[in-house]
Amino acid sequence: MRPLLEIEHLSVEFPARPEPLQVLYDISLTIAPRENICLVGESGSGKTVTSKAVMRLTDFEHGRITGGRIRLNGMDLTQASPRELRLLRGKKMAMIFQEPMSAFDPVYTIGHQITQTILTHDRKKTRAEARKRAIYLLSRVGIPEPGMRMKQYPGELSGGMLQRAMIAMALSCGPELLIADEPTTALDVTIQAQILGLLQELKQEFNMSILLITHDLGVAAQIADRIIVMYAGRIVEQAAAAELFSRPLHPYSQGLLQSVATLDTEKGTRLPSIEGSIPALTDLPSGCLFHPRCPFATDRCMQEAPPLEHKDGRDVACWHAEQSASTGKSAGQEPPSSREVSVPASVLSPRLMDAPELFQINRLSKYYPIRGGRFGHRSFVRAVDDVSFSIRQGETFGLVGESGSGKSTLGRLLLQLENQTSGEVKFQGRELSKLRAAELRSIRRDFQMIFQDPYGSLDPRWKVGEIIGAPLEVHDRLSGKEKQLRVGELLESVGLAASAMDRYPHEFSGGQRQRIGIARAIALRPRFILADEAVSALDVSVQAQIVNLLLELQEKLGLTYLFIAHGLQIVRHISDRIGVMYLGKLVEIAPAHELFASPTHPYTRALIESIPHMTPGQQFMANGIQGEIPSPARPPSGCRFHTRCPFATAKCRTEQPELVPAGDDRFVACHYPL
Amino acid sequence: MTRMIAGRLASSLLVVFGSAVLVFCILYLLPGDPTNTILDPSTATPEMINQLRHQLGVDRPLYVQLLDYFGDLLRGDFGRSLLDSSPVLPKILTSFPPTLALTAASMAISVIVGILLGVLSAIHRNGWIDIFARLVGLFGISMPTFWSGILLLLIFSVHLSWFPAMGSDGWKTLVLPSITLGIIGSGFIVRLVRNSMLEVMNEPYIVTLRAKGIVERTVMYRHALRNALIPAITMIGMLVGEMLAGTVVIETVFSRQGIGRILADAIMAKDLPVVQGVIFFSAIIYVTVNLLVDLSYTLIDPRLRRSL
Amino acid sequence: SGGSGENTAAGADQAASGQTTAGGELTYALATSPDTLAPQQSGLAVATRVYRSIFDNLVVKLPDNTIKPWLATEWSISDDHKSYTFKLRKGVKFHDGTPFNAEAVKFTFDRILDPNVKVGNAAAQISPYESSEVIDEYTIKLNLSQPSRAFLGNLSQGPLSIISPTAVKKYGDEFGKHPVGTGPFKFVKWEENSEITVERNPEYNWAPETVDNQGAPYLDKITFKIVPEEATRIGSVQSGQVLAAETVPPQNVLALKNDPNFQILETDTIGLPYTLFINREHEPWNELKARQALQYGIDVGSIVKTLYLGTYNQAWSALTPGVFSYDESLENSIQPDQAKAAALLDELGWKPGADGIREKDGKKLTLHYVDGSPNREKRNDIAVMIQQQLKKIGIDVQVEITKDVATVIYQNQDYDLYGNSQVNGDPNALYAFYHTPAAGATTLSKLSDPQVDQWLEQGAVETDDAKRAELYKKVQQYIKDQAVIIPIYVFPYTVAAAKSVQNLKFDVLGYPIFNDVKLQN
Amino acid sequence: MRDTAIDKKLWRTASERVQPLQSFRRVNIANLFVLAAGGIILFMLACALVPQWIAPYPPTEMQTDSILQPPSSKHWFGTDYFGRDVFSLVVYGSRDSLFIGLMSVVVGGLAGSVLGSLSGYLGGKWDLILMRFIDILMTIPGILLALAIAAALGPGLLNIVLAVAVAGIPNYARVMRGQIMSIKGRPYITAAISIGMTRLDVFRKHVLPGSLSPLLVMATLGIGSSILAGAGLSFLGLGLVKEIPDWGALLSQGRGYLTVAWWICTFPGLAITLFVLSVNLIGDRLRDHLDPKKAKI
Ligand SMILES: Nc1ncnc2c1ncn2[C@@H]1O[C@H](COP(=O)(O)OP(=O)(O)OP(=O)(O)O)[C@@H](O)[C@H]1O
Ligand SMILES: Nc1ncnc2c1ncn2[C@@H]1O[C@H](COP(=O)(O)OP(=O)(O)OP(=O)(O)O)[C@@H](O)[C@H]1O
Ligand SMILES: [Mg+2]
Ligand SMILES: [Mg+2]
Repeated sequence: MRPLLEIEHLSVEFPARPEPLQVLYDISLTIAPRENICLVGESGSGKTVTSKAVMRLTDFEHGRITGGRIRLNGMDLTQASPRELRLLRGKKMAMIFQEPMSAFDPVYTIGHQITQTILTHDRKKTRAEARKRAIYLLSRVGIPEPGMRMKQYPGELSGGMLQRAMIAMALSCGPELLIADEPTTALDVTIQAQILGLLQELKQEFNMSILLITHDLGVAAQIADRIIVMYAGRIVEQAAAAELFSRPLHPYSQGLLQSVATLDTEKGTRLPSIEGSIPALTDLPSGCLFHPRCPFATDRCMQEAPPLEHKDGRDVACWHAEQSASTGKSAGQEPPSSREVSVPASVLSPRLMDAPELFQINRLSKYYPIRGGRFGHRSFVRAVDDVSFSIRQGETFGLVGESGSGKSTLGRLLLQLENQTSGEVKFQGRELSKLRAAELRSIRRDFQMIFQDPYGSLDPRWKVGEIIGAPLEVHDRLSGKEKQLRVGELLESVGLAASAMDRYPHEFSGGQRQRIGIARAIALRPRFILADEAVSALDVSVQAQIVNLLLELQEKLGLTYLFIAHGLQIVRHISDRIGVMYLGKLVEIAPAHELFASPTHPYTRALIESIPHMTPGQQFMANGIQGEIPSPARPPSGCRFHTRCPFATAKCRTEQPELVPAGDDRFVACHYPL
Repeated sequence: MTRMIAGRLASSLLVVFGSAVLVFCILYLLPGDPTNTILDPSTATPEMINQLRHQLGVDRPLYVQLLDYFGDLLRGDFGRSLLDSSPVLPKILTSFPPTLALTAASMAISVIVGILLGVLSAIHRNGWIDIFARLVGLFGISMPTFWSGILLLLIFSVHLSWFPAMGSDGWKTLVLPSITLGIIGSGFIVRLVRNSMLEVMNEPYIVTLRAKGIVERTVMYRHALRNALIPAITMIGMLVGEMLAGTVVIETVFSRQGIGRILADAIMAKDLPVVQGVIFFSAIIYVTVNLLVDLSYTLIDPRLRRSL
Repeated sequence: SGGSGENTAAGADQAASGQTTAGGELTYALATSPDTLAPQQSGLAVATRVYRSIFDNLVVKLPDNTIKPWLATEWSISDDHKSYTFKLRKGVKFHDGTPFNAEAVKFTFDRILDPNVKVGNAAAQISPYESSEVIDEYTIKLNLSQPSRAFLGNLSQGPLSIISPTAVKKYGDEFGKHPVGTGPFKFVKWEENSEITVERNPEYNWAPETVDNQGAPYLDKITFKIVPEEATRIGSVQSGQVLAAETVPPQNVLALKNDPNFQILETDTIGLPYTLFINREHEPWNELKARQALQYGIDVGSIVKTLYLGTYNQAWSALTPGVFSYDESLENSIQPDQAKAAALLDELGWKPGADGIREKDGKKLTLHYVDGSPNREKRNDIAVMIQQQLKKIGIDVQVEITKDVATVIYQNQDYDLYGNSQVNGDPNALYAFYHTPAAGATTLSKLSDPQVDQWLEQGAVETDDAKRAELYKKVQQYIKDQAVIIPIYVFPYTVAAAKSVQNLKFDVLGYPIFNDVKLQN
Repeated sequence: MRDTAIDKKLWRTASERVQPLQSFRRVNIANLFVLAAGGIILFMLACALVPQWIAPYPPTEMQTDSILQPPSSKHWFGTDYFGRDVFSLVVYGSRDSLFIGLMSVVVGGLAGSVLGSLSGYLGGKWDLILMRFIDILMTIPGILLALAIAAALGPGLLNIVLAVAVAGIPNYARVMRGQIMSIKGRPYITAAISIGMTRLDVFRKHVLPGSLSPLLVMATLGIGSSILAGAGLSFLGLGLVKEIPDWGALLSQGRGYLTVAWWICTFPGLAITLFVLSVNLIGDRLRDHLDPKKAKI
């Protein structure tokens, strides 16, 4: 069968100083009709550029195709005129993007933007016909009341809704190739599951090929027929999905696969991770680009770049492919034994059960007033609504829930970075909101925070040494040599060189920055650390490094964590107990493995079922929950989950369930626990 | 919507009154007094001066004058000029139309030229058009208006006789002054539109539009420009203030009737009621324009419509 | 010497050759805006230029300083010179229909004394007027508190022109915006800062001797445009937007004179020239030698030549040429002489210091030179030049340009040198500047000499013209000898006009007269 | 919404530290302009600091026998109506002009940023009150405010500076407030609070330094508008009157001679325009450089 898309030896560069930046190097791949291809790789590996190059969208960013061919149905796109390209875009090949919110022009209605595409490519259609088709498409992608949505503006729809609309728009001219660049990365797991399911369905119906870009191997496993692994602008491996998952040949692919916390990794065990981070394109290593991070690297790897070799229907670019695959040893590094302090999870839990409570939260609420309420009534976003629980000394308490459920707010309340509307937060028996400003400042040494955004959380104008030294200065009045010494120790304890203190944050990679943030958090030897999405922004390989570091520090320093994340596997991996939040309420609390093994709240179960499984070949079944999280400004009556709960009854609609004990160290707020 | 407008109006009123008080205070501190303009200093005796001061009521303490002024204002009385005893309101009302015409014409020039050059400049970024447009923008904000005004006047009026050198009747008299004033505004707008166009052109939705195969012209003018205009519109609100102020110089250069000159003369002669009246009026204009600007956002930017 | 009295337009003799018709509109650009058109209230020359054509006076003054009838047909003066009886012209009507009569005259003059009415220069000009008696409808007697030779002449001046009593009652304080007189032109409208329009008074037939056209003016309309910016004003004549523009800057006079399409009309104003008054109460200027050093150290000729490019005449006396009793002998009586100036200062013990500035007892020789803003007639530039000239003889001139002359000069008297001028038709003008001031008051010259006082007092009442002239010449001589002032220039009123404007004349004081003006097609 | 997308963008900037650019030829032209601007500014600064090294004649020397001379090899910019050398005047005049420009920016910028900082950082009631005050200042257009103040204070270098400075306050205050508010929301500020820093320290050590760069840009651009405002005051007769006139005064005094001696006011006009233009060019470049969106965070 003739391939739909053929890319041969494609190279792309962007103009830069002092010399052009070569972003893609000798990329070759083909996509057959109705085939699903996934491009995976860490951030900056060139996935997006590849997809943009296919549509020649790189032209608009002054990117230049310096070599190679791109053929769509045999037509050479590298030679096509701008007009020819324009007629192909949207018609034969369509694209959907990561951030649906910003992918729609905010000032035109959804309807306008969809019909615009149709009318551009099908001049014979009248406006009314285009409208009809748009409405059909919207209803087809599962948007309720499509007629009404047509008239709405992008800002008025939720993210999940917009991504559906985006898909409808991409499908409006019946493309043969759909390129989806991280279409679910910005979405909640629940919504991600829905969107992936939708794509599967549509692919059948529209008879198209999909080029899906993702950094989530789980997603790739669900969707892909074939997977292409990219590293620093090159393809390093290409194989059928099942083969790649069962027997990755390239050490990088192996590392990637093992870095992912799956549902079977154990708390307390270290996640294998790839050392270091992806190199900057301006400063590429010699030879095989992966060699500085590769456990198999030899002299040859350092000097000679391995070609992409075709073997048994799969491609790999590694001098030691056979060998690494057969030894079973992988790039995923076992942590050095000197740091090996891990204790099996089963040993930990009982001890933690009787541990003293560090934080006690009683009927805590936080309402944000919203302006412009109707008729002068003040209305509120109930970000946290009457929540009670406690965190025990030495444990890791995980907090999960969909976006907007109030996790971050709850975290900020614990740290008194925000004043509660009502209720109390007791730290070691002291009610924090009653403390005077100076007392609060001095007690802050006991609870610290690690942030999601590794870039925003460090003042770009401060040297790393100053950043980490600041808490020491504030509380211990350290300065000069003493401080420097301590900062050096701290840097080393998070795996950085002490010399890093004289550099500025921007000189570090995301993972390294997160380590700096951690060093700052532990500088005062606090009892408690809030980690709000501390690893969400990081690449998988780096995620694993940071998770390992956190676990190690917990052991060494006896830390207590509140770990907020939307990646459920990670939370499960790191937490002792997990709380599940929904619309400002805690709906379930349970020990981590029990929660996953037997969720009692329907919401918890839905969340877990939404997680894509790392088992390729198996067609994805969208059996998560339907619909989206309602607005916290107008939460549903009764049980807040009743609108999306398959088991909801009349009672659920009227009566609000309390969080009550449900067995061994478990709590649930449901009238009909599973 | 009405609630929001009412709220804005109320706070605007407060601001207008505030500015009136502020100006009153500043002028109160001015040395000398209006009698200097009325009496010939070489012949006036101190008694004459004192008597006149008393007649004018400028010998009373600040707060009395202030309260008096606002008391009258509430009754719709803007007072009378200290210099020629004519009521202030008609004075302002007759001088306002030419000033408004000048301001409006200058704004129109600023906006049209500014947006045109700004867009071209952004689209042809770093090309010759861009360099040209940016230089025009820079020159616009770098030239003293009285200088550029006189230059224009000498060239287009004295030498070429295309447009009248002065006066304020007929559209022809508007041409040179509004170009002089408009150049500044367009200078600001070029820069702003260019920047926000460049910013918008990097937005993901522009990529989406291209990926849909939309004609580049539509992408630029229907989408990028419309979004880029939103910040430019705020600028327009601010510019109205600048333009109103600019009329002081321009009206003098081109001998146009208008509040700018009235104000300048009144400030120097310490003719408080007139200064007050003019400031009051221009503050109202400024506030109104900015209110309109805010409302017009919602025409362009539906995101704000819901907040109304 | 400077042109005096009536100057007719240069184009007058072309009247015969061109096709001239009655009617038409004269557009006339003014340099500043009048403050008010009420004669009694205004203090600005520019207002006078406009309201002169709206109002008439009882009498008119000819260039030879004789007084002739206008609204008054004849008059007699009592023996004690304290009352004047005027016979008034009959059949004269104000523009609003009010008949002109003795009541109107009484109303006009009494109003100036009314403490509830703010008045400008009129107050000074009417003094020593005390009261008036209406003898019959067309006869009025004016009573003075003391004799005054200037009084009759002053009655010809703008501020004392006759206003309509009904209109004043109707408009009250706003009369200045709705002026009603008996003059050749009727007020039409005034657009603030833009233009003032007057139109022909068709009934006018009581013109004074100074104009040829005894009937209604030829022009239908005059529009005075207010164009303060010099370049614009001249530009608007050059571009044909207006037919005439006043106050032409010297640098443009030459160019326009050479332009076949335009004419320059000029007349020297009379009264006190632009004069720098030396504050003789401040050390060291209380010493004659110091003042003389200024007299010799300031090269007035060079200043006038440089700044006015030969378009202004240098002033030599406390009076301008053309004023009765002007002393021509003073012309060229002083020549700049830096060496002499230096010697005079040396004599006083002011020796040059290290920086070239003279010192005495550790004090620097400074001179505080105050001038008003804006730079009217380039007066600020004069300050700048004098600063440089006096630096050469070791005087440090500190120039202060201020908007608020009234406070600095008249209230605080904080100046060593300050310039002023006055348009006036009578030498009695000297009185206000050089006579010992009344208690509590002050003059710019700060002169207080019984001899001068006596001359001035006598001059004010002396009826014999020859004797009177002698008195004022003595005063002028004294002022020069005592170096009381530095006279600088005589201000010529200049008008640039298109060649088509004909018969534009000026009265004694230099105000334009429009009765005879015709436009050539 | 997950904000991972934003983080991705931040991510990107780190690896994109290499500035993308389009064409070398054109960029060189832009650079040339900036270079020229820098040269002009340096030259004019030199004029202000050591005019006696540059000007061929003393600025006050009046050669009354050669007034209104057109530009020649003897008098590059001609002579004025006093017979002064226009080039020397322009050289010497730079001192007061630049002083007005710089000082009023310093004074206005300082006052404005204090107001803006207080308003932005304290928030709440303070913000409301201060912003109302700023709003009031805003409704009175700058030059009018300057006019009133200049008229009130009378002539004098410092008074002019003050008048121009006050007129600039609202702009600085608004920019500063906006900047402070945006920085206040950054995670590293939360981080600073959570390690127990005092409010004042957070402000001093994090918020303020982070807010300065846009202020710097604005100040650069402000120098230009201040010089223009000073010139405007001269035109309206409220400017500086000194033995050695500043550019604004030169321009304003010479404008009556444009038809007969164009050089008298053309050269000071060009000097103002060129200087303001250069300052703006540099300011723009500075903005591009410091723009948080383009910066290397
Ligand atoms: N317009 C551009 N100009 C210059 N460099 C670019 C441009 N677009 C992308 N790059 C560079 O190309 C490289 C690959 O970028 P790309 O966006 O394809 O990565 P990616 O694999 O999609 O990463 P992510 O997971 O973060 O989306 C990056 O180093 C990036 O800095
Ligand atoms: N400062 C605030 N003012 C008003 N509303 C707020 C504020 N902070 C949070 N909210 C609202 O409170 C709700 C809970 O927000 P929160 O950030 O705690 O959610 P989250 O569970 O952390 O979500 P995410 O996973 O997206 O981080 C949201 O609806 C949010 O819009
Ligand atoms: Mg990408
Ligand atoms: Mg959150």
